Amino acid sequence: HLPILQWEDKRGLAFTKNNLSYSSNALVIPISGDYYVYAQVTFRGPVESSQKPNSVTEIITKVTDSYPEPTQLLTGTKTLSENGNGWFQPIYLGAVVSLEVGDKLMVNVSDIKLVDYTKEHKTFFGAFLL
Amino acid sequence: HLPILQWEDKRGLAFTKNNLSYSSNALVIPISGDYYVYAQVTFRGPVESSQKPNSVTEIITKVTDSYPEPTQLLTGTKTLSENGNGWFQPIYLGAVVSLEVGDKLMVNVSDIKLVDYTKEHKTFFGAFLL
Amino acid sequence: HLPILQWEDKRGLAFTKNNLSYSSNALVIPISGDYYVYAQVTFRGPVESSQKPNSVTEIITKVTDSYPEPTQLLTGTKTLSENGNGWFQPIYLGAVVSLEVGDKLMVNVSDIKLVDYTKEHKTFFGAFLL
Amino acid sequence: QRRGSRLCPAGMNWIDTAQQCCPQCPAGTFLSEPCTSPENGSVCLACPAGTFRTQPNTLRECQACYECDRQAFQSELSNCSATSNVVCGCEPGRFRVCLDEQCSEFSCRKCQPCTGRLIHRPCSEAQDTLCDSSCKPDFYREGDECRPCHTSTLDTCGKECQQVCGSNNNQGSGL
Repeated sequence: HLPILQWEDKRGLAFTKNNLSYSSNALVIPISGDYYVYAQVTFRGPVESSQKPNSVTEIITKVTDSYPEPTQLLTGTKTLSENGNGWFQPIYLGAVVSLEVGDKLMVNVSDIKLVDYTKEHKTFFGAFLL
Repeated sequence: HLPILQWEDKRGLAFTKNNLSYSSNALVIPISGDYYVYAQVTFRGPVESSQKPNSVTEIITKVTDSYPEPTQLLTGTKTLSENGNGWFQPIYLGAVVSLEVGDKLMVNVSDIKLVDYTKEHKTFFGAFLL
Repeated sequence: HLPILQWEDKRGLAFTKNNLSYSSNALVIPISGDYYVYAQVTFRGPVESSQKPNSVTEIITKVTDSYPEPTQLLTGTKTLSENGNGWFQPIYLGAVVSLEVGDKLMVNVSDIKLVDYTKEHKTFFGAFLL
Repeated sequence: QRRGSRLCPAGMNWIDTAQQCCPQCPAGTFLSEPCTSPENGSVCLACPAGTFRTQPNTLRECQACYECDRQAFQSELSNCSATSNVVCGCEPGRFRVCLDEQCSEFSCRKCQPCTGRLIHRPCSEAQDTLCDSSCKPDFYREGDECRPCHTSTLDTCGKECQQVCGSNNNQGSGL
Protein backbone atom coordinates (compact mmCIF):
# COMPACT_ATOMS: atom_id res chain seq x y z
CA HIS A 1 0.00 0.00 0.00
CA LEU A 2 0.96 3.62 -0.47
CA PRO A 3 2.23 5.56 2.57
CA ILE A 4 -0.45 7.05 4.84
CA LEU A 5 -0.28 10.69 5.95
CA GLN A 6 -0.40 11.73 9.60
CA TRP A 7 -2.45 14.77 10.59
CA GLU A 8 -2.61 17.45 13.33
CA ASP A 9 -6.15 17.36 14.78
CA LYS A 10 -6.11 19.98 17.57
CA ARG A 11 -3.72 22.86 17.07
CA GLY A 12 -4.17 25.87 14.80
CA LEU A 13 -7.02 25.58 12.28
CA ALA A 14 -7.43 21.84 12.94
CA PHE A 15 -10.39 20.59 15.00
CA THR A 16 -12.70 17.60 15.37
CA LYS A 17 -16.22 17.69 16.80
CA ASN A 18 -19.55 15.84 16.99
CA ASN A 19 -17.68 12.62 17.77
CA LEU A 20 -15.88 12.56 14.44
CA SER A 21 -12.52 11.60 15.96
CA TYR A 22 -8.98 11.21 14.70
CA SER A 23 -6.85 8.27 15.76
CA SER A 24 -3.87 6.43 14.26
CA ASN A 25 -3.81 8.48 11.08
CA ALA A 26 -7.52 8.09 10.36
CA LEU A 27 -10.80 9.96 10.76
CA VAL A 28 -13.19 7.58 12.51
CA ILE A 29 -16.86 7.74 11.47
CA PRO A 30 -19.17 8.06 14.52
CA ILE A 31 -22.55 7.42 12.82
CA SER A 32 -23.49 5.86 9.51
CA GLY A 33 -24.53 8.22 6.74
CA ASP A 34 -23.44 10.17 3.69
CA TYR A 35 -20.40 12.34 4.23
CA TYR A 36 -18.69 14.90 2.02
CA VAL A 37 -15.05 13.88 2.34
CA TYR A 38 -12.25 16.11 1.05
CA ALA A 39 -8.47 16.51 1.17
CA GLN A 40 -5.81 18.65 -0.46
CA VAL A 41 -2.16 17.63 -0.57
CA THR A 42 0.42 20.10 -1.85
CA PHE A 43 3.32 18.21 -3.37
CA ARG A 44 6.67 19.91 -3.91
CA GLY A 45 10.14 19.08 -5.17
CA PRO A 46 12.83 18.48 -6.05
CA VAL A 47 13.93 16.62 -2.97
CA GLU A 48 17.43 15.12 -3.11
CA SER A 49 16.77 11.73 -1.66
CA SER A 50 14.12 10.81 -4.21
CA GLN A 51 14.91 10.80 -7.91
CA LYS A 52 12.74 13.00 -10.08
CA PRO A 53 9.16 11.66 -9.92
CA ASN A 54 7.16 11.80 -13.10
CA SER A 55 3.84 11.87 -11.29
CA VAL A 56 2.22 12.46 -7.89
CA THR A 57 -0.86 10.71 -6.51
CA GLU A 58 -3.24 11.35 -3.63
CA ILE A 59 -5.85 8.76 -2.63
CA ILE A 60 -8.55 8.98 0.04
CA THR A 61 -9.15 5.42 1.25
CA LYS A 62 -11.66 3.75 3.56
CA VAL A 63 -10.83 0.91 5.91
CA THR A 64 -13.76 -0.95 7.39
CA ASP A 65 -14.13 -3.87 9.75
CA SER A 66 -16.48 -5.57 7.31
CA TYR A 67 -13.79 -5.96 4.62
CA PRO A 68 -10.07 -6.81 4.93
CA GLU A 69 -8.91 -4.58 2.06
CA PRO A 70 -8.90 -0.76 2.00
CA THR A 71 -11.29 0.77 -0.53
CA GLN A 72 -10.03 3.60 -2.71
CA LEU A 73 -12.73 6.30 -2.55
CA LEU A 74 -11.16 9.24 -4.41
CA THR A 75 -7.95 9.49 -6.42
CA GLY A 76 -6.11 12.50 -7.85
CA THR A 77 -3.07 11.63 -9.93
CA LYS A 78 -1.04 13.98 -12.12
CA THR A 79 2.06 13.72 -14.23
CA LEU A 80 4.75 16.31 -13.65
CA SER A 81 6.30 18.30 -16.44
CA GLU A 82 8.31 20.67 -14.26
CA ASN A 83 11.99 20.72 -15.14
CA GLY A 84 14.80 20.60 -12.62
CA ASN A 85 14.17 23.50 -10.29
CA GLY A 86 11.57 23.97 -7.58
CA TRP A 87 8.01 22.84 -8.34
CA PHE A 88 4.66 22.86 -6.44
CA GLN A 89 1.52 20.90 -7.30
CA PRO A 90 -1.65 20.91 -5.18
CA ILE A 91 -4.22 18.11 -5.66
CA TYR A 92 -7.74 18.68 -4.24
CA LEU A 93 -10.30 15.86 -3.93
CA GLY A 94 -13.84 15.94 -2.57
CA ALA A 95 -17.05 13.93 -2.95
CA VAL A 96 -20.01 12.40 -1.13
CA VAL A 97 -19.50 8.82 0.05
CA SER A 98 -21.72 6.51 2.10
CA LEU A 99 -19.96 5.43 5.28
CA GLU A 100 -20.77 3.12 8.20
CA VAL A 101 -20.13 3.77 11.88
CA GLY A 102 -16.52 2.76 12.68
CA ASP A 103 -15.23 3.21 9.13
CA LYS A 104 -11.81 4.86 8.98
CA LEU A 105 -10.78 7.42 6.38
CA MET A 106 -7.14 7.93 5.46
CA VAL A 107 -5.06 9.80 2.88
CA ASN A 108 -2.37 7.89 0.97
CA VAL A 109 0.25 9.50 -1.21
CA SER A 110 2.65 8.24 -3.86
CA ASP A 111 5.75 9.58 -2.05
CA ILE A 112 5.63 11.02 1.44
CA LYS A 113 8.93 12.90 0.94
CA LEU A 114 7.22 15.04 -1.73
CA VAL A 115 4.44 16.26 0.58
CA ASP A 116 4.62 19.92 1.67
CA TYR A 117 3.81 19.63 5.38
CA THR A 118 5.23 23.07 6.28
CA LYS A 119 1.98 25.12 6.41
CA GLU A 120 -1.42 23.92 7.65
CA HIS A 121 -3.29 25.84 4.93
CA LYS A 122 -1.55 24.00 2.07
CA THR A 123 -2.26 20.38 3.01
CA PHE A 124 -5.54 19.52 4.78
CA PHE A 125 -8.13 16.76 5.20
CA GLY A 126 -11.71 16.67 6.49
CA ALA A 127 -15.24 15.34 6.33
CA PHE A 128 -18.78 16.40 7.32
CA LEU A 129 -22.07 14.58 7.59
CA LEU A 130 -24.78 15.73 5.14
CA HIS B 1 -21.89 21.53 -27.73
CA LEU B 2 -19.14 19.59 -26.07
CA PRO B 3 -19.61 15.84 -25.58
CA ILE B 4 -21.58 14.79 -22.48
CA LEU B 5 -20.24 12.12 -20.14
CA GLN B 6 -22.28 9.07 -19.16
CA TRP B 7 -22.20 7.87 -15.56
CA GLU B 8 -22.70 4.70 -13.51
CA ASP B 9 -25.38 5.47 -10.87
CA LYS B 10 -25.83 2.17 -9.02
CA ARG B 11 -22.80 -0.07 -8.90
CA GLY B 12 -19.72 0.24 -6.73
CA LEU B 13 -19.43 3.58 -4.90
CA ALA B 14 -22.17 5.15 -7.03
CA PHE B 15 -25.62 5.81 -5.54
CA THR B 16 -28.57 8.16 -5.80
CA LYS B 17 -31.09 8.83 -3.04
CA ASN B 18 -33.72 11.28 -1.74
CA ASN B 19 -35.24 11.35 -5.25
CA LEU B 20 -32.14 12.85 -6.82
CA SER B 21 -32.22 10.58 -9.89
CA TYR B 22 -30.00 9.92 -12.87
CA SER B 23 -31.42 9.58 -16.36
CA SER B 24 -30.04 10.11 -19.88
CA ASN B 25 -26.66 11.30 -18.69
CA ALA B 26 -28.03 13.83 -16.23
CA LEU B 27 -28.74 14.23 -12.53
CA VAL B 28 -32.36 15.36 -12.23
CA ILE B 29 -33.18 17.83 -9.45
CA PRO B 30 -36.17 16.64 -7.34
CA ILE B 31 -36.86 19.85 -5.37
CA SER B 32 -35.83 23.46 -5.87
CA GLY B 33 -33.05 24.74 -3.66
CA ASP B 34 -29.34 25.42 -3.32
CA TYR B 35 -27.12 22.44 -4.11
CA TYR B 36 -23.40 21.89 -3.80
CA VAL B 37 -22.57 20.41 -7.19
CA TYR B 38 -19.16 18.82 -7.87
CA ALA B 39 -17.34 16.67 -10.41
CA GLN B 40 -13.83 15.44 -11.07
CA VAL B 41 -12.67 14.21 -14.45
CA THR B 42 -9.26 12.61 -14.84
CA PHE B 43 -7.95 13.16 -18.35
CA ARG B 44 -5.13 11.07 -19.74
CA GLY B 45 -3.18 10.68 -22.97
CA PRO B 46 -1.73 10.24 -25.39
CA VAL B 47 -4.49 8.53 -27.28
CA GLU B 48 -3.14 7.52 -30.67
CA SER B 49 -6.03 8.70 -32.75
CA SER B 50 -5.93 12.26 -31.50
CA GLN B 51 -2.71 14.17 -31.65
CA LYS B 52 -1.67 15.79 -28.40
CA PRO B 53 -4.28 18.32 -27.32
CA ASN B 54 -2.92 21.50 -25.86
CA SER B 55 -5.67 21.75 -23.27
CA VAL B 56 -8.43 19.81 -21.51
CA THR B 57 -11.75 21.22 -20.32
CA GLU B 58 -14.49 20.04 -17.97
CA ILE B 59 -17.81 21.91 -17.70
CA ILE B 60 -20.78 21.23 -15.41
CA THR B 61 -23.87 22.45 -17.26
CA LYS B 62 -27.52 22.86 -16.39
CA VAL B 63 -30.41 22.20 -18.76
CA THR B 64 -33.78 23.53 -17.74
CA ASP B 65 -37.24 23.49 -19.25
CA SER B 66 -37.49 27.24 -18.72
CA TYR B 67 -34.64 28.03 -21.14
CA PRO B 68 -33.70 26.39 -24.47
CA GLU B 69 -29.93 26.75 -24.03
CA PRO B 70 -27.74 24.88 -21.52
CA THR B 71 -26.17 27.09 -18.85
CA GLN B 72 -22.50 26.59 -18.01
CA LEU B 73 -22.30 26.47 -14.19
CA LEU B 74 -18.67 25.54 -13.50
CA THR B 75 -15.69 25.27 -15.82
CA GLY B 76 -12.19 23.89 -15.28
CA THR B 77 -9.85 24.30 -18.21
CA LYS B 78 -6.09 23.70 -18.25
CA THR B 79 -3.35 23.77 -20.84
CA LEU B 80 -1.10 20.74 -21.03
CA SER B 81 2.64 21.18 -20.82
CA GLU B 82 3.50 17.52 -20.52
CA ASN B 83 5.41 16.42 -23.61
CA GLY B 84 4.46 13.46 -25.79
CA ASN B 85 4.56 10.41 -23.62
CA GLY B 86 1.93 9.39 -21.08
CA TRP B 87 0.27 12.20 -19.17
CA PHE B 88 -2.70 12.39 -16.82
CA GLN B 89 -4.45 15.38 -15.31
CA PRO B 90 -7.40 15.58 -12.89
CA ILE B 91 -9.75 18.60 -12.86
CA TYR B 92 -12.01 19.06 -9.81
CA LEU B 93 -14.93 21.49 -9.73
CA GLY B 94 -17.42 22.25 -6.98
CA ALA B 95 -19.72 25.10 -5.95
CA VAL B 96 -23.17 26.03 -4.67
CA VAL B 97 -25.78 26.72 -7.36
CA SER B 98 -29.49 27.51 -7.13
CA LEU B 99 -31.54 24.91 -9.00
CA GLU B 100 -35.22 24.39 -9.78
CA VAL B 101 -37.16 21.14 -9.64
CA GLY B 102 -36.65 19.30 -12.96
CA ASP B 103 -33.33 20.95 -13.78
CA LYS B 104 -30.80 18.53 -15.25
CA LEU B 105 -27.06 18.60 -14.46
CA MET B 106 -24.50 17.20 -16.88
CA VAL B 107 -20.75 17.09 -17.31
CA ASN B 108 -19.25 18.07 -20.68
CA VAL B 109 -15.64 17.52 -21.67
CA SER B 110 -13.41 18.83 -24.42
CA ASP B 111 -12.56 15.36 -25.75
CA ILE B 112 -14.27 12.21 -24.54
CA LYS B 113 -11.42 10.01 -25.78
CA LEU B 114 -9.11 11.62 -23.21
CA VAL B 115 -11.33 10.80 -20.21
CA ASP B 116 -10.01 8.11 -17.85
CA TYR B 117 -13.20 6.20 -17.12
CA THR B 118 -11.34 3.05 -15.96
CA LYS B 119 -11.63 3.62 -12.18
CA GLU B 120 -14.66 5.03 -10.37
CA HIS B 121 -12.46 6.85 -7.85
CA LYS B 122 -10.70 8.88 -10.54
CA THR B 123 -13.70 10.37 -12.36
CA PHE B 124 -16.87 11.16 -10.40
CA PHE B 125 -19.85 13.54 -10.29
CA GLY B 126 -22.42 14.42 -7.61
CA ALA B 127 -24.64 16.95 -5.87
CA PHE B 128 -26.29 17.43 -2.48
CA LEU B 129 -29.00 19.79 -1.20
CA LEU B 130 -27.85 22.30 1.45
CA HIS C 1 -0.23 41.49 1.44
CA LEU C 2 -1.32 39.89 -1.81
CA PRO C 3 -3.98 41.60 -3.94
CA ILE C 4 -7.62 40.89 -2.99
CA LEU C 5 -10.16 39.84 -5.64
CA GLN C 6 -13.45 41.69 -6.09
CA TRP C 7 -16.60 39.65 -6.77
CA GLU C 8 -20.01 40.01 -8.40
CA ASP C 9 -22.62 39.06 -5.76
CA LYS C 10 -25.97 39.60 -7.50
CA ARG C 11 -25.95 39.14 -11.27
CA GLY C 12 -25.89 35.88 -13.21
CA LEU C 13 -25.16 32.79 -11.12
CA ALA C 14 -24.04 34.91 -8.15
CA PHE C 15 -26.27 35.23 -5.08
CA THR C 16 -26.11 35.70 -1.32
CA LYS C 17 -28.78 34.65 1.17
CA ASN C 18 -29.47 33.82 4.84
CA ASN C 19 -27.65 37.01 5.85
CA LEU C 20 -24.34 35.86 4.43
CA SER C 21 -23.53 39.21 2.83
CA TYR C 22 -20.82 40.54 0.56
CA SER C 23 -19.21 43.92 1.22
CA SER C 24 -15.83 45.48 0.37
CA ASN C 25 -14.47 42.40 -1.31
CA ALA C 26 -15.39 40.05 1.53
CA LEU C 27 -18.07 37.56 2.51
CA VAL C 28 -19.27 38.59 5.99
CA ILE C 29 -20.20 35.76 8.38
CA PRO C 30 -23.65 36.34 9.95
CA ILE C 31 -23.56 33.67 12.68
CA SER C 32 -20.74 31.73 14.29
CA GLY C 33 -20.32 28.14 13.17
CA ASP C 34 -18.52 25.75 10.85
CA TYR C 35 -18.65 26.69 7.19
CA TYR C 36 -17.51 24.89 4.05
CA VAL C 37 -15.59 27.64 2.26
CA TYR C 38 -14.48 27.22 -1.37
CA ALA C 39 -13.08 29.21 -4.28
CA GLN C 40 -11.75 28.55 -7.75
CA VAL C 41 -9.53 31.00 -9.61
CA THR C 42 -8.63 30.38 -13.23
CA PHE C 43 -5.29 31.98 -14.01
CA ARG C 44 -4.20 32.63 -17.58
CA GLY C 45 -1.29 34.16 -19.46
CA PRO C 46 0.89 35.39 -20.91
CA VAL C 47 -0.12 38.94 -20.13
CA GLU C 48 2.13 41.54 -21.73
CA SER C 49 2.70 43.73 -18.75
CA SER C 50 3.94 40.93 -16.51
CA GLN C 51 6.79 38.66 -17.58
CA LYS C 52 6.09 34.95 -17.30
CA PRO C 53 5.56 34.09 -13.64
CA ASN C 54 6.97 30.81 -12.47
CA SER C 55 4.04 30.20 -10.12
CA VAL C 56 0.45 31.22 -9.36
CA THR C 57 -1.10 31.29 -5.90
CA GLU C 58 -4.64 31.54 -4.53
CA ILE C 59 -5.26 32.04 -0.80
CA ILE C 60 -8.57 32.21 1.08
CA THR C 61 -7.98 34.46 4.09
CA LYS C 62 -10.01 35.45 7.15
CA VAL C 63 -10.02 38.91 8.71
CA THR C 64 -11.53 39.26 12.16
CA ASP C 65 -12.01 42.07 14.65
CA SER C 66 -10.41 39.86 17.28
CA TYR C 67 -6.99 39.93 15.60
CA PRO C 68 -5.11 42.64 13.66
CA GLU C 69 -3.65 40.31 11.04
CA PRO C 70 -5.40 38.23 8.36
CA THR C 71 -5.30 34.44 8.81
CA GLN C 72 -4.51 32.27 5.80
CA LEU C 73 -7.15 29.51 5.79
CA LEU C 74 -6.53 27.68 2.48
CA THR C 75 -3.72 28.02 -0.06
CA GLY C 76 -3.25 26.58 -3.54
CA THR C 77 0.09 27.34 -5.12
CA LYS C 78 1.34 25.84 -8.41
CA THR C 79 4.47 26.35 -10.45
CA LEU C 80 3.99 26.88 -14.16
CA SER C 81 5.86 24.71 -16.62
CA GLU C 82 3.93 25.84 -19.67
CA ASN C 83 6.33 27.48 -22.10
CA GLY C 84 5.80 30.90 -23.63
CA ASN C 85 2.54 30.71 -25.49
CA GLY C 86 -0.94 30.84 -24.01
CA TRP C 87 -1.53 28.94 -20.79
CA PHE C 88 -4.43 28.64 -18.35
CA GLN C 89 -4.55 26.98 -14.95
CA PRO C 90 -7.47 26.61 -12.53
CA ILE C 91 -6.87 26.27 -8.77
CA TYR C 92 -9.77 24.98 -6.63
CA LEU C 93 -9.76 25.15 -2.82
CA GLY C 94 -12.40 24.03 -0.33
CA ALA C 95 -12.55 23.00 3.33
CA VAL C 96 -14.47 23.33 6.59
CA VAL C 97 -13.38 26.20 8.86
CA SER C 98 -14.74 27.47 12.17
CA LEU C 99 -15.82 31.10 11.89
CA GLU C 100 -17.21 33.74 14.27
CA VAL C 101 -19.98 36.22 13.57
CA GLY C 102 -18.49 39.25 11.79
CA ASP C 103 -15.51 37.41 10.37
CA LYS C 104 -14.70 38.39 6.78
CA LEU C 105 -13.53 35.95 4.08
CA MET C 106 -11.47 37.11 1.10
CA VAL C 107 -9.56 35.61 -1.81
CA ASN C 108 -5.99 36.79 -2.44
CA VAL C 109 -3.99 36.00 -5.55
CA SER C 110 -0.33 36.23 -6.45
CA ASP C 111 -0.96 38.47 -9.49
CA ILE C 112 -4.35 40.00 -10.26
CA LYS C 113 -3.41 40.58 -13.92
CA LEU C 114 -3.26 36.79 -14.42
CA VAL C 115 -6.82 36.14 -13.17
CA ASP C 116 -9.38 35.12 -15.83
CA TYR C 117 -12.41 37.14 -14.74
CA THR C 118 -14.12 36.93 -18.14
CA LYS C 119 -16.57 34.09 -17.33
CA GLU C 120 -18.41 33.62 -14.03
CA HIS C 121 -18.17 29.81 -14.29
CA LYS C 122 -14.37 29.87 -14.41
CA THR C 123 -13.60 31.93 -11.29
CA PHE C 124 -15.95 31.71 -8.30
CA PHE C 125 -16.06 31.94 -4.48
CA GLY C 126 -18.57 30.85 -1.86
CA ALA C 127 -19.38 29.45 1.58
CA PHE C 128 -22.22 27.61 3.33
CA LEU C 129 -22.99 26.86 6.97
CA LEU C 130 -22.94 23.17 7.89
CA GLN D 1 -12.64 48.95 17.13
CA ARG D 2 -15.92 48.95 15.17
CA ARG D 3 -18.18 45.92 15.28
CA GLY D 4 -21.40 46.84 13.60
CA SER D 5 -22.83 49.33 16.07
CA ARG D 6 -20.72 48.18 19.05
CA LEU D 7 -17.60 50.16 19.81
CA CYS D 8 -15.07 48.94 22.37
CA PRO D 9 -12.37 51.00 24.09
CA ALA D 10 -8.77 50.50 23.01
CA GLY D 11 -7.35 47.19 24.22
CA MET D 12 -10.79 45.59 24.34
CA ASN D 13 -12.76 43.60 21.75
CA TRP D 14 -16.49 42.89 21.43
CA ILE D 15 -17.20 39.28 22.39
CA ASP D 16 -20.42 38.14 20.76
CA THR D 17 -21.01 35.16 23.05
CA ALA D 18 -20.62 37.40 26.12
CA GLN D 19 -22.42 40.31 24.42
CA GLN D 20 -19.89 42.78 25.83
CA CYS D 21 -16.41 44.24 25.43
CA CYS D 22 -13.62 42.24 27.06
CA PRO D 23 -9.89 42.95 27.55
CA GLN D 24 -7.67 41.49 24.81
CA CYS D 25 -5.38 38.61 25.73
CA PRO D 26 -1.67 39.48 25.38
CA ALA D 27 0.49 38.17 22.53
CA GLY D 28 1.51 34.55 23.18
CA THR D 29 -1.90 33.71 24.67
CA PHE D 30 -5.46 33.06 23.46
CA LEU D 31 -8.93 33.66 24.87
CA SER D 32 -10.03 30.68 26.91
CA GLU D 33 -13.01 32.33 28.64
CA PRO D 34 -14.46 35.78 27.93
CA CYS D 35 -14.83 38.24 30.82
CA THR D 36 -18.14 38.18 32.69
CA SER D 37 -18.07 41.99 32.87
CA PRO D 38 -15.81 44.58 31.25
CA GLU D 39 -14.26 45.35 34.63
CA ASN D 40 -12.91 41.91 35.31
CA GLY D 41 -10.41 40.21 33.00
CA SER D 42 -10.75 37.65 30.23
CA VAL D 43 -9.33 34.23 30.97
CA CYS D 44 -6.28 33.91 28.71
CA LEU D 45 -4.16 30.77 28.39
CA ALA D 46 -0.65 30.41 26.98
CA CYS D 47 -0.40 29.21 23.37
CA PRO D 48 0.28 25.45 23.43
CA ALA D 49 3.70 24.31 22.14
CA GLY D 50 3.85 24.51 18.38
CA THR D 51 1.46 27.47 18.21
CA PHE D 52 1.82 31.24 18.56
CA ARG D 53 0.08 34.66 18.56
CA THR D 54 2.17 37.66 17.66
CA GLN D 55 -0.49 40.21 18.71
CA PRO D 56 -2.98 40.90 21.52
CA ASN D 57 -6.21 39.10 20.62
CA THR D 58 -9.52 37.59 21.63
CA LEU D 59 -9.19 34.47 19.45
CA ARG D 60 -10.16 31.02 20.65
CA GLU D 61 -7.00 29.33 19.43
CA CYS D 62 -3.39 30.15 18.53
CA GLN D 63 -1.97 29.82 15.03
CA ALA D 64 -0.02 26.65 14.22
CA CYS D 65 3.69 27.28 13.63
CA TYR D 66 5.00 26.75 10.14
CA GLU D 67 7.75 24.16 9.72
CA CYS D 68 10.97 24.56 7.77
CA ASP D 69 11.24 22.27 4.77
CA ARG D 70 14.20 20.15 5.84
CA GLN D 71 13.94 17.86 2.83
CA ALA D 72 14.35 20.91 0.63
CA PHE D 73 17.47 21.98 2.63
CA GLN D 74 15.78 24.72 4.59
CA SER D 75 17.02 25.44 8.11
CA GLU D 76 15.53 27.33 11.03
CA LEU D 77 16.88 30.90 11.35
CA SER D 78 14.72 31.33 14.45
CA ASN D 79 12.41 28.79 15.95
CA CYS D 80 8.75 29.20 16.78
CA SER D 81 7.97 30.83 20.14
CA ALA D 82 4.64 31.66 21.78
CA THR D 83 4.82 35.11 20.18
CA SER D 84 6.53 34.47 16.83
CA ASN D 85 6.35 32.05 13.94
CA VAL D 86 9.38 30.02 12.83
CA VAL D 87 11.68 31.79 10.33
CA CYS D 88 13.27 29.53 7.72
CA GLY D 89 16.39 30.06 5.61
CA CYS D 90 18.77 27.81 3.68
CA GLU D 91 21.38 25.40 4.99
CA PRO D 92 25.01 26.57 4.68
CA GLY D 93 26.30 26.23 1.13
CA ARG D 94 22.86 26.96 -0.35
CA PHE D 95 20.98 30.10 -1.37
CA ARG D 96 17.32 31.07 -1.72
CA VAL D 97 15.50 30.77 -5.08
CA CYS D 98 12.18 32.56 -4.58
CA LEU D 99 9.11 31.00 -6.18
CA ASP D 100 6.91 34.06 -5.66
CA GLU D 101 7.35 37.78 -5.31
CA GLN D 102 7.08 37.78 -1.52
CA CYS D 103 9.49 34.85 -1.32
CA SER D 104 7.08 33.15 1.06
CA GLU D 105 7.91 29.99 -0.92
CA PHE D 106 11.50 29.34 -1.85
CA SER D 107 13.81 26.44 -2.66
CA CYS D 108 17.47 26.18 -1.51
CA ARG D 109 19.93 25.67 -4.32
CA LYS D 110 23.59 24.75 -4.01
CA CYS D 111 26.01 27.66 -4.25
CA GLN D 112 28.27 27.41 -7.30
CA PRO D 113 31.87 26.60 -6.32
CA CYS D 114 33.77 28.94 -8.72
CA THR D 115 36.43 26.25 -9.30
CA GLY D 116 39.43 27.82 -10.93
CA ARG D 117 38.12 31.34 -10.53
CA LEU D 118 38.33 34.07 -7.90
CA ILE D 119 35.14 34.69 -5.91
CA HIS D 120 33.71 38.06 -6.84
CA ARG D 121 30.96 37.96 -4.19
CA PRO D 122 30.52 35.06 -1.77
CA CYS D 123 27.29 33.00 -1.65
CA SER D 124 24.73 34.32 0.83
CA GLU D 125 21.24 33.47 2.05
CA ALA D 126 19.80 35.67 -0.67
CA GLN D 127 22.01 35.00 -3.71
CA ASP D 128 24.47 32.65 -5.37
CA THR D 129 28.23 33.11 -5.38
CA LEU D 130 29.35 35.54 -8.06
CA CYS D 131 32.50 34.13 -9.71
CA ASP D 132 35.10 36.21 -11.43
CA SER D 133 34.72 35.93 -15.20
CA SER D 134 38.40 35.14 -15.83
CA CYS D 135 40.25 32.06 -14.67
CA LYS D 136 42.75 32.10 -11.79
CA PRO D 137 46.45 31.92 -12.58
CA ASP D 138 47.50 28.35 -13.56
CA PHE D 139 43.98 27.64 -14.82
CA TYR D 140 42.98 27.73 -18.47
CA ARG D 141 39.50 28.18 -19.97
CA GLU D 142 37.75 25.27 -21.59
CA GLY D 143 34.15 26.07 -22.60
CA ASP D 144 32.83 27.94 -19.56
CA GLU D 145 35.02 26.02 -17.13
CA CYS D 146 38.47 26.78 -15.75
CA ARG D 147 40.84 23.77 -15.67
CA PRO D 148 44.06 23.54 -13.66
CA CYS D 149 47.20 23.50 -15.80
CA HIS D 150 48.90 20.61 -14.06
CA THR D 151 46.36 18.08 -15.19
CA SER D 152 47.17 18.61 -18.80
CA THR D 153 50.19 17.58 -20.76
CA LEU D 154 51.28 20.52 -22.83
CA ASP D 155 51.50 18.79 -26.17
CA THR D 156 47.95 17.40 -26.15
CA CYS D 157 46.06 20.36 -24.74
CA GLY D 158 44.33 23.01 -26.78
CA LYS D 159 45.55 26.42 -27.88
CA GLU D 160 44.13 28.29 -24.84
CA CYS D 161 45.72 25.82 -22.46
CA GLN D 162 49.08 25.96 -24.16
CA GLN D 163 49.02 29.75 -24.05
CA VAL D 164 48.24 29.86 -20.33
CA CYS D 165 50.00 26.75 -19.10
CA GLY D 166 52.89 26.90 -21.60
CA SER D 167 54.03 30.36 -20.42
CA ASN D 168 53.73 29.32 -16.76
CA ASN D 169 55.76 26.21 -17.42
CA ASN D 170 58.97 28.22 -18.00
CA GLN D 171 58.71 29.45 -14.41
CA GLY D 172 57.88 25.86 -13.31
CA SER D 173 54.83 26.94 -11.26
CA GLY D 174 51.47 25.13 -11.18
CA LEU D 175 49.35 23.73 -8.40
